[in-house]
Amino acid sequence: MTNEELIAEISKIATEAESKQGFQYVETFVPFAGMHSFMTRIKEDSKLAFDYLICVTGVDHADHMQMVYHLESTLHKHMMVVKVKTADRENPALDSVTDIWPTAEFHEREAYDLLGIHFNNHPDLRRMFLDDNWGYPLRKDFKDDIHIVSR
Amino acid sequence: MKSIISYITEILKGVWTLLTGMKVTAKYFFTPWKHVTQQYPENRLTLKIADRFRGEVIMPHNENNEHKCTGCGICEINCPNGSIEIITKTLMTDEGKKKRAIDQHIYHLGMCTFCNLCVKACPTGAIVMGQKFEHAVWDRSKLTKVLNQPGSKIMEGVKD
Amino acid sequence: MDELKEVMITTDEIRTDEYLINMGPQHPSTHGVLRLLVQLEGEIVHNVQPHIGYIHSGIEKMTESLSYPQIGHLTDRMDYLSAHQNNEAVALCVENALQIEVPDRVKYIRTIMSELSRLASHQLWWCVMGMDMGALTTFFYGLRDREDILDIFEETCGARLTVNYSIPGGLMFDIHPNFQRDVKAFITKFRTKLPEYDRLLSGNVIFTERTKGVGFLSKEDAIAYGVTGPTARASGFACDLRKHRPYSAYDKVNFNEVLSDVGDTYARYQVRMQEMWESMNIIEQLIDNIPEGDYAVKMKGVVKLPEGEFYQRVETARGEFGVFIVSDGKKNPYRVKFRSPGFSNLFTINHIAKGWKIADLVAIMSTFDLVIPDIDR
Amino acid sequence: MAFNIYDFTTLTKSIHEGLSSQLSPTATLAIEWTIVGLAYLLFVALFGLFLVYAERKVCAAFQQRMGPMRVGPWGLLQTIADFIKLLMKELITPRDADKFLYNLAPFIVIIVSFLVISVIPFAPGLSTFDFDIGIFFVTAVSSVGVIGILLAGWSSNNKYSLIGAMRSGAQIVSYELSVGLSLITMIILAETMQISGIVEGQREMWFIFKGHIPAVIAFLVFIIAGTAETNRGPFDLAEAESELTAGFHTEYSGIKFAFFFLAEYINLFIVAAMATTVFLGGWMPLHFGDFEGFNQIMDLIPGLFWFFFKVLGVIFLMMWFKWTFPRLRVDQILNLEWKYLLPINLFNILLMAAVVLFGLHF
Repeated sequence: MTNEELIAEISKIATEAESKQGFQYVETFVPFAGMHSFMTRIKEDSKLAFDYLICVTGVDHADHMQMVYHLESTLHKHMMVVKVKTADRENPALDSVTDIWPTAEFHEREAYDLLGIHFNNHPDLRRMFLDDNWGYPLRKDFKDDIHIVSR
Repeated sequence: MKSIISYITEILKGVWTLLTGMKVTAKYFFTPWKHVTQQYPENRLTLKIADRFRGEVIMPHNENNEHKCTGCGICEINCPNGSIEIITKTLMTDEGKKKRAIDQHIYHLGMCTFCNLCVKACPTGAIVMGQKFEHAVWDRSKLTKVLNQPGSKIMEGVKD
Repeated sequence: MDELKEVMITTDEIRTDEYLINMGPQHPSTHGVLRLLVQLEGEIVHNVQPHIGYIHSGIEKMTESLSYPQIGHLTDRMDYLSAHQNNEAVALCVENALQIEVPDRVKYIRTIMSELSRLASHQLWWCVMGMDMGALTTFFYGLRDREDILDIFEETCGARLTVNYSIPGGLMFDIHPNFQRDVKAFITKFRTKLPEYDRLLSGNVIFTERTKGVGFLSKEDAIAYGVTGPTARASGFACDLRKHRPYSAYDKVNFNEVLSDVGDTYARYQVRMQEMWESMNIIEQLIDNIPEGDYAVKMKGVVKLPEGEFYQRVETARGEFGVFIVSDGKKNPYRVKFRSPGFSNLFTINHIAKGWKIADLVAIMSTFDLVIPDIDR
Repeated sequence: MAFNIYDFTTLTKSIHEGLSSQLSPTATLAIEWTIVGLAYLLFVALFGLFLVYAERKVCAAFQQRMGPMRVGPWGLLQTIADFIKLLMKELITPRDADKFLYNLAPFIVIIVSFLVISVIPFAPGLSTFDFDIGIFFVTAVSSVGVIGILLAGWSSNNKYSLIGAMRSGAQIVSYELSVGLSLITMIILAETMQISGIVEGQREMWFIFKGHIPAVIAFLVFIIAGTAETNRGPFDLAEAESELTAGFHTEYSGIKFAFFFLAEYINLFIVAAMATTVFLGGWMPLHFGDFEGFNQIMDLIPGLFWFFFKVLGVIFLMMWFKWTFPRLRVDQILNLEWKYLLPINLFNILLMAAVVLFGLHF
């Protein structure tokens, strides 16, 4: 499926999502409220069938947090990127997609650990690398004068 | 009866695979002179180090104690972990112009990751990678080195 | 497969108390500082919880204050056995973002180097696999052959492990004049040594008994858990990016994607052994045909990526490695995420090892071919 | 006092007569006991050190390495240096360990090994005990060693140790059976359980040749089961370093660890010595039926050399196993015993009985 067809197909099953052709892949922006049902639909739709979650990345933009999901369909071999913005930057929260792709459990734990993004309905949301009383180091306003020396 | 035959063939096959493995190790046991061990400090003289091996950053000087470093500081910018510090001084040329020159090219070997980016970036080719690899010292401060030799000058005709 | 599953011992009749064991952070078979919290009943594993972060080095945070060429040399230190592939991923991502087309020579050399490091990585994996199973001799035979590859690396890249050879825009150096001769000599030699590996370990009845029918991973689970690399291909998940999304010179070579649909420990073992043969095929196809040309494109002194988000996937020895760069147009990236294969692979351990014995847990772990800095990053 | 390298009976007899002519019988006995005890201690210590060195060199050769090369010429003093290091190391006792049992365990293991050595005939006249139930004594006493290992694992208060000890218990108790049965096979042929009698019966021909097929099967079973008994080679589940770090001796350090280490090598020697005595003719030289000249040349080599030559050969075979094969899993090790070795052994006893009954042996 070409990227144009993919965009058309996505808009068919989800009207709330806005898709555009990004630099490499189709990029779809989804409002955080409907993200879980959107993700379920794109996985279960037989034409899209995004069954393989490659990578989950949290990005700290100055006024909000953004989660970026790289998805691939092992059947049709097409890829897309789903982006979800959180409403709040200080206490961001999103729905967990662990029940759709089990691998998300650990990628989300990592995002929670490093960026402090809370995932609703996550089965085991604990810190992964760091102590409980550490800050969230990948946030742009994270300060650590002892461990981080910058020139 | 069939099961007994399969039982016995199973055993014999298993033993055969074990014997094949033992043959491999035996081959090496009875050719002990083909060992791969290198006895390191003894073989130092015959040790071959590749020409490109990145052991440390050095600044070659010619016989007149001259180097090619202009003190431009590009290596310092390119170093990912701050192992290089450039201290410059201002010299007066014969025509009475002010000219920047290297005072001390400080190199922290202990922080270096040997990525070769400084050598690649150097516009005059003043620093290169040396092949020395025995850097163990008892005192960490000895790992901080000054690359330009005392009293050295810049070579004629090297400009930044 | 169902018949084999019946071998799994169920102890519903005899129950003892469960107890917890910490395998690691210092344990011979976790291959680094990984801690597995294992819940056991007698010898049978009931639950495995991996605890990671003992050597988390914050590379993703560090990259935010480094320039793009400097990021590459940090990726050497993540999955140190696939150092070249990691370098290549960063280089490809930056080149892709800048829309730079590198010369064919660079592509060929990168492919050869990737395959050489895949061979070296699989050799080390074989050593350690044997050692985990108790056959200590394999360790030395594998290291002996790996030494040749490391010597080739040393000659051309200037380093044996942390090569930093692929940089954005091309290569650090041109290949050494002896490179082609040495690689060909190595391939000829290793083609005679690899059957020896099979005779010593793969065929051994003790080894096959211990691995066949142990630790199943189905294709569906492999996809759902995001398992990649040889581990997933042993379950029938065709995920070889060299084949499906070719980069560098992989579209110019002819090779098979090694697949198995059994999904047990022995299949994972065999897939890696076969991949060594395929890697040698790829190298042989390329080594004589390296085109003439420049070994690097002239890049600006300060590399600035356009604003945007860039993702690059490559196939390392352990699976799919991804680099995700968010750029805001400055010389430092805004955010870099490394999708490491080991991270996703590790967390299936609970799913796979449940119900098997401790000895099987060790065998399953070693077929995952974990490199801990790759997981911790 | 004539010293005969072929027969030590004169030597021992002259010592005994010399002592009893000077001292009372009790004192004689006490002094003789001391001499014998010291001789065994010295032998075990030196031979243990030698075996450790040999194992290192042998495994190095299998692995294309050189082995220890630094301490002394060709690393000859390496094991001695290691032993001194072990002597000087701190003895650590875990806080919650059962102190008494924890300290007792290494002694049980090493004492058992000493007890078994006492019945082994090294050369004519060089053996301490010669019961009429010698073989029975060996199998009985050697199975006590497992108690030491179980105690070590239990009392260390470490889960790894406990798993190791339990594995070792299951393993050794099962393999006792095969060791015993394969020896019984040979007893049928030897028609005696007295060890000196068994050796004497092999003057013309070693039992492994005399009993041909059943004897060879019994020998192979004995070597496999013996390797398992010593917790070595492919059967080192109790230690299983990649699974249990060090198994039952995880918590032991210094000289207590050295006891376990030494006991392992003495057990290796015991298994090899038993195989030599029962199957390979003990200290008897190699004889081939009617080749008089050949037999006479063989007779020139002293019995002590023959004994150690054969023992080292068997030990090499066991080292070869260890450095080639991967380790078995715990259920497979029991499968091997109960599904393969035991039936083969029982069948083999019948075969041997038939062979002896119908006089089919050589």
